[in-house]
Amino acid sequence: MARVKIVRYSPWLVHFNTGACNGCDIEVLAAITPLYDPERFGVKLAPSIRHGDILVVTGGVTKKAATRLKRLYEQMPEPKFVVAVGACGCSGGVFSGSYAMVSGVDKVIPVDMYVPGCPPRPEAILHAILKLLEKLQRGDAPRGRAEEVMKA
Amino acid sequence: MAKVPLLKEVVKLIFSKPATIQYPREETPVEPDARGRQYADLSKCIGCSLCMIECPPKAIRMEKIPEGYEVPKRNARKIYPVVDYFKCIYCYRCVTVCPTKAYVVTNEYRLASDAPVNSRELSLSTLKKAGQEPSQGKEGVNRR
Amino acid sequence: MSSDPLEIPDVLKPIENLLKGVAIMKPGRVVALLESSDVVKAYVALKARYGETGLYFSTLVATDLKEEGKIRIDYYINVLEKNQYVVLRTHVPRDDPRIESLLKEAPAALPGECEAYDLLGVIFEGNPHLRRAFFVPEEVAGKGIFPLRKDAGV
Amino acid sequence: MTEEVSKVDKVVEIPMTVEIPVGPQHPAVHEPILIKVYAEGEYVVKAEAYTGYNHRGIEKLAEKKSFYQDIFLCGRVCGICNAVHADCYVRALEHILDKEPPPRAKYLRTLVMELERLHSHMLILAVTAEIVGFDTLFMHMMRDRELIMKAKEIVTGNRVLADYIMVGGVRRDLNTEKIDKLKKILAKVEPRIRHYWRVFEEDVTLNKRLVDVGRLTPAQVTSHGLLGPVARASGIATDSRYHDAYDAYAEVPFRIVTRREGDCMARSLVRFEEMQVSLEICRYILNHLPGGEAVPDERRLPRRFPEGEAFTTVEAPRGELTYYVMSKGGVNPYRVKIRTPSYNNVINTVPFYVGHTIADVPAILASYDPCISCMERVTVIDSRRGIRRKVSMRDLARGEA
Repeated sequence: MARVKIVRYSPWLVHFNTGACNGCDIEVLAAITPLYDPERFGVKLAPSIRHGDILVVTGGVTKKAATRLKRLYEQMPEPKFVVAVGACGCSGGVFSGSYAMVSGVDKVIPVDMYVPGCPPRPEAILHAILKLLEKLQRGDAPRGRAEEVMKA
Repeated sequence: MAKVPLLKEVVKLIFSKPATIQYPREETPVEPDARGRQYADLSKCIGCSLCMIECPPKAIRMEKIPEGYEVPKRNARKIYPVVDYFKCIYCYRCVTVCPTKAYVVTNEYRLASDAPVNSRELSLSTLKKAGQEPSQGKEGVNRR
Repeated sequence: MSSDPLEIPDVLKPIENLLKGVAIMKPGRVVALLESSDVVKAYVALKARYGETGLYFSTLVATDLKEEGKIRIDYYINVLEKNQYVVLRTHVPRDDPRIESLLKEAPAALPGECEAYDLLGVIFEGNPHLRRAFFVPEEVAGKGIFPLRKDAGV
Repeated sequence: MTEEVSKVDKVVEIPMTVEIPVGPQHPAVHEPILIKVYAEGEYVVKAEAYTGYNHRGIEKLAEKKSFYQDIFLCGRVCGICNAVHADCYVRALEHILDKEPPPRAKYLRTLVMELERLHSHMLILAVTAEIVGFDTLFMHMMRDRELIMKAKEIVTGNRVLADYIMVGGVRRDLNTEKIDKLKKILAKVEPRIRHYWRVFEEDVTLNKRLVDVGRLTPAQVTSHGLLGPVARASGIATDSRYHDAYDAYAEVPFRIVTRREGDCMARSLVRFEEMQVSLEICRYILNHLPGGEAVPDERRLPRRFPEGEAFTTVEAPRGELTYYVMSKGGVNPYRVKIRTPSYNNVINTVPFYVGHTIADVPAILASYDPCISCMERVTVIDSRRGIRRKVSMRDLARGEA
């Protein structure tokens, strides 16, 4: 729990595209630019997955990307949080039902916050991150970890 | 030579205000007709299911209107569309194909949540419960 | 659709002797029907006439025509000099789709050919880069399914 | 071959998720792609591309959905050039239906596509700046790009995915109030673009990293089917807006921008000049918007389509985009084939990395305008020691790998 507290002050984001149309990617990119400036909340893009606290996944998960996503998630240090961005990330969106898709991110890894929208506005992404920070303030454990504890 | 435009820019930027919008303390300017969440106004809906058929990501499901609501006579089958906001791509195809223009459109974009959200509550709030006034008047509603 | 030689548009003059028929596709694309063995010859003839920088290979479209038992392959070539699109259209049998690769003459055909092999199973002879799972997930490719065939069931 | 490999001492894998709109079934437009580069010392000796991470099975999905649902599906092939995709597909449908949109709708479509070109070019130029290590310029350009996103929001109702084009017209109209707002935004954007243009032309860092890097000859361009700004920077005047004269391009004055140098810098400068042209087109449209109806009643459009086929092209920001749509009657298309420009531009240019330094690879790749938001990390394999490590594209570009 102590580590969750530390993350609260300065969560670093890692952005990962699992098969998005780039609409969400450019909005995530726009969300870190001066107009929205999430560094006010200590949020910044981490250079590597091993430095990251929050994994921002854009796009529905394709079958080829699913294994990569899982591997990335395992490489993240604890505690880890996942934000699924966009309709495709939340549920597969317009691509669900294709032979190449696994659909939503939550089919592969546990997700802590969903951001619907196609694509969500940068403000909506900020809103989601703020909501996640609020959750941390309350001391909620990340979903991924809770499940692991249950399994053990 | 090359330094000149950059130098000018630097001086200008030192004296200018920051470009950042102080969200969430300050609202970001959103167009009033930006495509945000939409839901069906059940006093107009006739339960024809056209929006469900046309929806590209199949985000709309038709559900039975629960007991205790005054359903308009035109809606003979007593069903209404529920939009799954996690699946919805906000293309507004449902809004434009609706034969009775029953959809209420808003520019609400703050939908982030950790559990599924849909339009059930919003749609049902447009109907009178037996003997009550309908609880209308959500934020930023503009009708088409 | 007609094979009347009088109707052959100017742009197809260099491959006049190879034509089996001419048609027009909307909006105003000239379609040249060819034997599958003549496609490379036709491309070479067009290139000889319009020059290396006078045309480029744009798109390769393969379509599964299940009812006719054929796979149709269209090569879209943009002739810059005439400002016109030429379509070289040919058919190969569906149960043994083989055609000579255009790769030597037009390196631009590489992604199109790889894609047509991966999604429809058309074999382009002479293209060393063909492999399954170029685009299709291994799970589907492993079962030998070509997703764009009408009976793929995916 | 074996001799060559034994000399290789460093293998660099770039799983950059470059977004190639690889088109086949089309993976999304921007596909994460893996380019493996084999290097000898600092120099690249061999390069290979691996794709498929973003293959979403769109062409198959399009056969399962109805003609109208596919308009929104096609818009989501690529988030950055979505209106262009939708326009290309919708025009194919209109050719099958023998329907002509009203002139006002044609102008509005053109306006949205030009706004899209503006924001796409600004994005890629900003990313180019970031990749060569000029972060400040990246931030400034992204800030001013927000103005254009605002303009798109005013016209279409969404910042990125327009969903604006419908068979027989567009889905929203402009009123005078909105036109005034748009004009103000364009007036604000223009001096900024000129400023950045000058920075690109004169800045020492950018010149050192971009001039004479990744040179392509006109013959290489045509034989490898390269499109858009990449082709035009090598002197090949290919532009679908001129070839096909679709929508309002037959009436709106514009010019094809070409340069002769064919290097990364030329591609960037072509993009700047095209932005200038786009601004002029936008202004012309706002001043000369024809009257009349533009929005069709979507409830009255025909549900069933006649038999037919159509092949349409459109000049996307990255080059010529083609759609082939075949209908056998009924409510679903029989075949939809999408060939996106990055598909050609990224896969076909892989051999041209040979001979450049590793640090140039990202800069060259960026100049082809793949979708960069996905270029994330690369793996460096030191084949002598057999160690793999992952580094970011930016570190690689700065020679820190």
